[in-house]
Amino acid sequence: MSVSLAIVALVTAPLVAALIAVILPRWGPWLSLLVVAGNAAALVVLIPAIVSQGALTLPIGGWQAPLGITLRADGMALAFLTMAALVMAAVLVSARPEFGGGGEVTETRRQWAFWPLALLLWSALNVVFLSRDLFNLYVALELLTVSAVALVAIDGKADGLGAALRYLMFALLGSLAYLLGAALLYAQHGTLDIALLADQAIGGRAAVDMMAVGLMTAGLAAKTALFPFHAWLQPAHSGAPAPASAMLSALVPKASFAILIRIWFEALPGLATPPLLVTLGAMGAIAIVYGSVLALRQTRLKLMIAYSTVAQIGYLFLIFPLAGGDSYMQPWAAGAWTGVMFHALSHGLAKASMFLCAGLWIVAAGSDRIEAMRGLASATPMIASAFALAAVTLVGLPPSGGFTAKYLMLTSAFVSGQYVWAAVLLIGGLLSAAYLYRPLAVAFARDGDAVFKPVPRLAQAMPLMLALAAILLGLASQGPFALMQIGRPSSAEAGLQ
Amino acid sequence: MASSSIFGLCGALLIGMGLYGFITHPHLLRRLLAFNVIGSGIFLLFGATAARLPSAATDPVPQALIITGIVVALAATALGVGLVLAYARVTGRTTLPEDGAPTDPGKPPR
Amino acid sequence: MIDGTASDIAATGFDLVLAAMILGAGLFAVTVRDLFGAVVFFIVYGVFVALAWLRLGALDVALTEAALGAGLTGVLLIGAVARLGRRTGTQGTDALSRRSAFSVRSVSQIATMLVSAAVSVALGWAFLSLSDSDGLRAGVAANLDASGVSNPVTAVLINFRGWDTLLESIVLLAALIGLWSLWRDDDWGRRPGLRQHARADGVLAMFGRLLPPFGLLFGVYMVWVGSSLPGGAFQGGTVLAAVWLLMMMAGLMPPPMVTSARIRAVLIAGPLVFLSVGIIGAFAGGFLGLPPAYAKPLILMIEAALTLSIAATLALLVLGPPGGPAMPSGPGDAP
Amino acid sequence: MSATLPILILLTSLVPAFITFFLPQERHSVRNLLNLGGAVLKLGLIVFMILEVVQGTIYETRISFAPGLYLLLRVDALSLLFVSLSALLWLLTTIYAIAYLGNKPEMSRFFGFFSLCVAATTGIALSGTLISFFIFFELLTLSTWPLVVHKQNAKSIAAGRSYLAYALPASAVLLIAIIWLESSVGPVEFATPANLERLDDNSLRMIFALFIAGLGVKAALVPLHGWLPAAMAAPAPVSALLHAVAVVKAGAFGVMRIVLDVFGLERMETLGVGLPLAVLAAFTILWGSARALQQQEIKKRLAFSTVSQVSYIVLGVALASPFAVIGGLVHLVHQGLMKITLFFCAGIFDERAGITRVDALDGIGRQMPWTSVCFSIGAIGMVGLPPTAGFITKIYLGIGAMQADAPWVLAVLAVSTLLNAAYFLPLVYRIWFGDAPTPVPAGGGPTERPLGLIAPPVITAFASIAVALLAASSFSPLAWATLIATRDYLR
Repeated sequence: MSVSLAIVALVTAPLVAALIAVILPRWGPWLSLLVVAGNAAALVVLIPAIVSQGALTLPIGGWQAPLGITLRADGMALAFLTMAALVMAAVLVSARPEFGGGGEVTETRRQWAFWPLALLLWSALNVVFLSRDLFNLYVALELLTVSAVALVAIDGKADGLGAALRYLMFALLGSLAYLLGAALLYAQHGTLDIALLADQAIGGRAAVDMMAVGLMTAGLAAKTALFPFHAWLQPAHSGAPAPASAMLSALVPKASFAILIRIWFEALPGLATPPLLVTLGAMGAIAIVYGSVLALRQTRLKLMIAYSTVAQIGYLFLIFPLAGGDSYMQPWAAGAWTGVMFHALSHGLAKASMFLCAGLWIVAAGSDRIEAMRGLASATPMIASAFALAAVTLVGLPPSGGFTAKYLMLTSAFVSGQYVWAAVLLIGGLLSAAYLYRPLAVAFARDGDAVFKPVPRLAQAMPLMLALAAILLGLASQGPFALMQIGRPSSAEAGLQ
Repeated sequence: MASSSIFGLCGALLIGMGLYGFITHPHLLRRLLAFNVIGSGIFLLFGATAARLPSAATDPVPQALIITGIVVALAATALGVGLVLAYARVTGRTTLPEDGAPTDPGKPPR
Repeated sequence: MIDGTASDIAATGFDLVLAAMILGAGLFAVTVRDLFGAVVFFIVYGVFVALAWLRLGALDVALTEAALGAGLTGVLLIGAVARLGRRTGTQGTDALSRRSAFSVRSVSQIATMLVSAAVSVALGWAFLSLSDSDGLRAGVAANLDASGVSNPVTAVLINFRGWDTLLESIVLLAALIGLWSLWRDDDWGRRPGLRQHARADGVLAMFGRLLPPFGLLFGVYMVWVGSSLPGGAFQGGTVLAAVWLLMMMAGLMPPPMVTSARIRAVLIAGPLVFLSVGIIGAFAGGFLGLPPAYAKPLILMIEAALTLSIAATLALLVLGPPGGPAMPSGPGDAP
Repeated sequence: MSATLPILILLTSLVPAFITFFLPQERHSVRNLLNLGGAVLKLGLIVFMILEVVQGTIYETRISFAPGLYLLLRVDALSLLFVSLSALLWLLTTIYAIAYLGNKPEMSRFFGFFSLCVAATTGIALSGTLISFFIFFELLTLSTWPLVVHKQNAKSIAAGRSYLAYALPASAVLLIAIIWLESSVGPVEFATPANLERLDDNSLRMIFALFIAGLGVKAALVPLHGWLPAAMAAPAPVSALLHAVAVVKAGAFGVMRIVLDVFGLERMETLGVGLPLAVLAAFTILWGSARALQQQEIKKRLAFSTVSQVSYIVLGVALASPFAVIGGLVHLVHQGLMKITLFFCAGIFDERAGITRVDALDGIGRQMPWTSVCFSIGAIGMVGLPPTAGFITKIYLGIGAMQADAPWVLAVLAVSTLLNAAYFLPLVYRIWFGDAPTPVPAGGGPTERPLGLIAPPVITAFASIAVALLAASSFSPLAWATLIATRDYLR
C-alpha cells in the first residue's frame, strides 16, 4: 500500500505543485522544496521495498494492461528517479535567487513561468522513467518537450528564442516518428504495454516491427540529440538560463534514452541485427569524437559544456554493440548495460553540476568567455572544486561514477573482442580531459586585478553537492549496481544479437 | 476497396507530403503547418488500422489515442506559433538563421 | 444484393473522391506559395479529414478533428499570419521556387521529394502488410459496464486510460504557460489579445450577442452526451472556447488579465480535480481508480471541470499576446 | 583489527585532508596539528603493523564496487617497505613544509592536497590488486596537480598542464593494460599468481609494454620524463613529494609490482622482456645524467638526476638476478632519503639565500653550514661513494649484473657514476671552496632557522649514512630488501 502510494507520489507531487504554483506564484520555491522532500520520502520507501520484493507494478485505475496503463518501479527506473531528484533539488534551490522574486511588489513573467515549467518537466521525467505504456510515454515526452522548450525561451532574447524554435522543430519531428512507430506496433500487436509486446513479438523479426522500431529509434535519437541529430542541442543548452541548462543537459536527453532502452532491451529484444547495432554504436562514436573536438574549440564556457553533452550522449549509444559482451563466458565482466546506466547517472549529476557552476561563474565574472574566468578558483573555491570533481567524473577517472561506467564498458569491449569501442572510450576520455582542463586551468591562474561579484555560499554548495554525489556513485558503486540489477531485462546480460 | 485501406494509404501519402514540406520550407509557420499535415496523416493511418476489420466496429482505443494526439499536437502548435511570433518580434525574421540542420536546404533570400 | 454492391461501389467512389480531395488540399497547403493561401487550404483540408473520420466510423475523432485540428489550429495560424504580415510570409517560399535553374537547391529538393515518397511507399506497404490484430475491442467491451459510461471512447479516455488524458490536459496548460512566458516583460499584467473595436451594430457584435447562448448550450450538451454518444470534454471545451473568443472579439467582454487569480484558478481546475480524484483513489485502493458505483458521477464531475479548464486554455492559447499588428476578427473576416 | 588497520592507515591522511580543505586560512595551529598528528599517527600505526606482520598477522580489506571491480588493501613485505618509507618522509616533509611556507596564502588548499597525495601513495603501497593500484595511482595524479600549480603563476600552470598531458594518456594506457589482462585472466591479485597461460606470448608482451609505458611516465623513464623537470616550478616541499615520497616512487613501485607480482621474474625471462626493459633503464640512467650535467639551475639539475636515479630501481628488477633485485628494492629507500635531503637543502638555499643557480653557491658553506653539510652528504650519496646509501645500491647492482650475465651494465654503472660525479662534485666544491662574491653582511646573513626547516634534512642526511653503515644489521633497509627478495620473489 505505502509502496504504491510512493509510486503515485513520485508522479503526482510535482504535478500538483506545478498547478498550485500557477495560481500562487510566490510559493514556487517553497512548493519545490516540498516536492523535493516528497520525492525523497517516496524514494526512501520505494528503494528498500524493491530491493526486498523485486520490481513493483502499479496498474493505474486498477486496469491491467493492455486495457490500462501500468507503472513499474524497477531498478533502472529508481536509479534514474533518484538521479533526477538530486539534480532537480539542486537546480530548484539554485534557481531561487534568479526566479524566486525578492521583495518586489509586482510579479514578473519569468518568475511566474519558471516554477510551474520546471515542476512539470520533473513530473514528465518521473512518468517517463516509470511508465510501461508506449503511448503514455509519448504524452509524457510531449509534456517534457513543451516545458523544456519554454524554459529555453524564458529569457525572451533572440538567441534563446531561436534555440527554442530549433529545438521544437527537431522535437516535433522526433515525436511524430515515435508516435508513428507506436501506432504501427499497436496495429500489429494490439497492445502498447512493453511487457506484453515482449510476449507477443517473441521469435520473429516482422518487417513492420522493424519499421516501427526504426521510426521510434530515429525519433528518440533526435530527442536525445544523438549525432547527426544534435544540431539543436548546443544552442538550446547554452542559450537557456543556467538552472534550465542543467535540467536540459542532465535530464532531458536521459528521458528519451530511457525509452530507447526500454524498447530495444525490454519490448523487442529480438529485433536487433549486428549491422544495426554497429550503426548505432558508430553514431555514438562519431558523436563522442565530434562533440569533443568542437568542445575543444569553444571559447565560451556554456557552449563548451553543451558540446561536451553532445559527446557524452555518444557514450550512451555504445550500449547497443557492447551490451552482453559474452558476459556468460566471463562472470566477472558484469556487462556494459549496467556500465552505460552508470554513465547516464554520473553524467546527469556531473553535467548539472557543471552548468550550475558555469551559471555562477558567469554571474561572478560578468561574461561567459572562458578567458574571463581567470582567478575565479581563489574567489570561489567551492565552485572550482565542484567543477573539478564534475570534470573528474566526466573524464571517467577514479573514484567517480564515471570510472565505474568506463570500467564496465571497457571490460565488456575487451571481453567480446570489440577493441574499436574500447579505443573510442579511451580517446573520448582523453579529449574530454583536454577540453575540461582549459577552464579549470584558467580559473586556477592568479589574477590580482579581477573583481568578481560575490556568490552566496548556498548557491555554491549546490553544484558541489551534485559533483560529490557523482563521486560517491563511484565510491559506493555496489549499492546502485545491485539496485540496477532488479528487474533488469535478460537481454541486458545476453546482448541484443 | 474498403474505406480503411483508402484512408490508410491516404494517410501514408500525407505523411510523405508533410515531410517534404517540413524539410523544404525554411519559413517556420509553414513548418508548423507541415507538422500538422504529417500529424493528421499519422492519425489517419492509425485510425484506418483501427477500422480495418470489416466485421467489427472501429476499435475505440486508437480513437481515444488519436483524440489525445490531436490535443497534444494543438498544444505544440500553439507554443510553436507563439515562439515564431516572439522570434519575429525580436529579430524580424521568420526563418532560422544559418541553419546548421542537415535537413534544411533553404536559406532566406540574399 | 445488387443494391448492396451498388452502394458499396458508391461508397468506395465517395471514399476515393474524398481521399483525393484530402490529398489535393494537403498538397496545396504544403506547396502553395502564398502563406495565407496555405493556411486556408489547411483549414479546408482539416474539414475533409474530419469527413474521412466519419467514414471510418470514428465520430469522436471527427468532432475533435473538426473543432481542434481544423478549427482552432486554423484560427491560430491565421492569427499568426496576420500578426506577421503577409509579405514576410511569402518571400522565403518565393525564393525557394522561382529560381528554377538547375541548382544545388533543386537537387536537394528532388532528393527530399524522393525520400518523402519512399517514406510514403514504405508506410503504405507497412499498412497493407499488418497482421490481423483484433485490437482492444473485446477488452473495452467487456469492461464497459464497469467504466460508468456507455460511449467506449469516453470510457477509454476518462477511465481506462485516464492517466493519458490527465497528462494531456496538463500538456495544454504547459503550452499556455510557455506561451505566456514569451510575452514582453512590459506586457505582463495586461490583457491578452488585441483591444477590439467592434462596431456595436456590426455583424460581429450581432453574432457575439446571438451565438453565445446557443454555443454554450451546445458545448454543455456535447460534454453531457459524451458519456453515451460521441462528444466529450475536449470537443465541448472547444465549442465553449469558440463562444468565449467570439464574445471577446465582439467586445462584449474583455479578455481576462493574465495575472488574474480567477482565470488561473479556472485554468488549473480541471487537471486539479482529475488529479485529486486520482489521489483520493490511491488512498482508497487504486490511483485514478473509479469505483463502478460512483464512476458515472465522478466522470461527469471530472469532465465538467476539464471542459471548463480546456475551454479557457484553448481560448487563451488562441488569443495571443497583447498589442502587435492587427489581428483578424475571425475566420469569417478573412479575404 | 586486521581488516580495519589498513583503512585506518589510509584515514590518517584522508581525514586531515578533508578537514584541512574546510579550514580558514588563518587557522594555522589547527591545520598544523592535524597534519602533524596524522603523520605521527600513521607512522605509529605502521610500526605497530610491522610488528604484527612479523608475528604473522595478515592484513586484508576488501571493498566491492561492482563484480570484478573491488578495492583490496593487502599488506605484504614489499608494501611495508614502501609505506614505511613514505610515512616517514611524509612526516619530515610536513615539518619542513610548515616551516618553509609559513604564512603564504592558500595554505589550507596546499595541505589538503598534500595529505590527499600521501593518502594516495599509501593506497598504492597497500593495494592488493591491479585495479586498486590503478585507482590510487589516478588519485595521486589528480591530487598532485593542485600542488604543482600551487604558485598559480604562468610557469606553474604550464608545468601543471605538462604534468597532466603526460599523466592522463599514461593512465589510459595503464587502464588498457589492466583491462586487457583482466578480461582474459580475471581480476589480478598480487598475492596469488595470475593464470597467464590464457593469453599467448605476444599478447603478454604487448600487455607488458603497455604496463611499462603507463607506469613509465611517473617513473620518468626516457622518453616519458618531460614533465618532471618542468614540475620544478612548484614549491620545494612539493618537489620533495614528487621526487622522493610519492610520485616517481609510485611509478617505480608499480614497475616492481608488475615485474615481481603480476608477471613474475621467470615469466619475464621466458617472454624475453627483461632485457629491453633493462636497456631502457640503462639508457634513462645515462640520458638523465648527461642532461643533468647541462643544467645550471640547481633544481633542474636535481630533477634530471632523479630521472637517472629512479631508473636504478627499474634496472634492478629488470635484470632479475638476486643481487640486482635486492639492489633495486633497496634503492627505493636509498634514493628517497638522499634525494629528499637534496631537495630540502635546495629549498633552503632558495628560500633563505635566494640561490637558485649553480654558480651562486660559491662559498655558501660558511654561511649556511648545516644545509651545506646535508647537501654535500646527499650529493656524495648520489655519486655512490662510501659511506653512503648510494654506494650499497651500486655494489648490489654491479654484482647483480654479473649474476645476470650482463657485463655491459657494469659499463653503464661506471659511466653513470662518472657523470654523477661530474655534475654533483662541482657543487660540493663551490659550496666549500668557492669564493663568496660579496662580503657577508654583518649579522644579516641567511639563516637556517626555524628548526623545522633544517631538522628534516639533517635527519635524512644522517639516515642516508646510517642505512649504509648499518647495512649489515638485521633491521636495515638492505636486510629488509633481501628478506623480501629471497622470501617472496626469488625461487
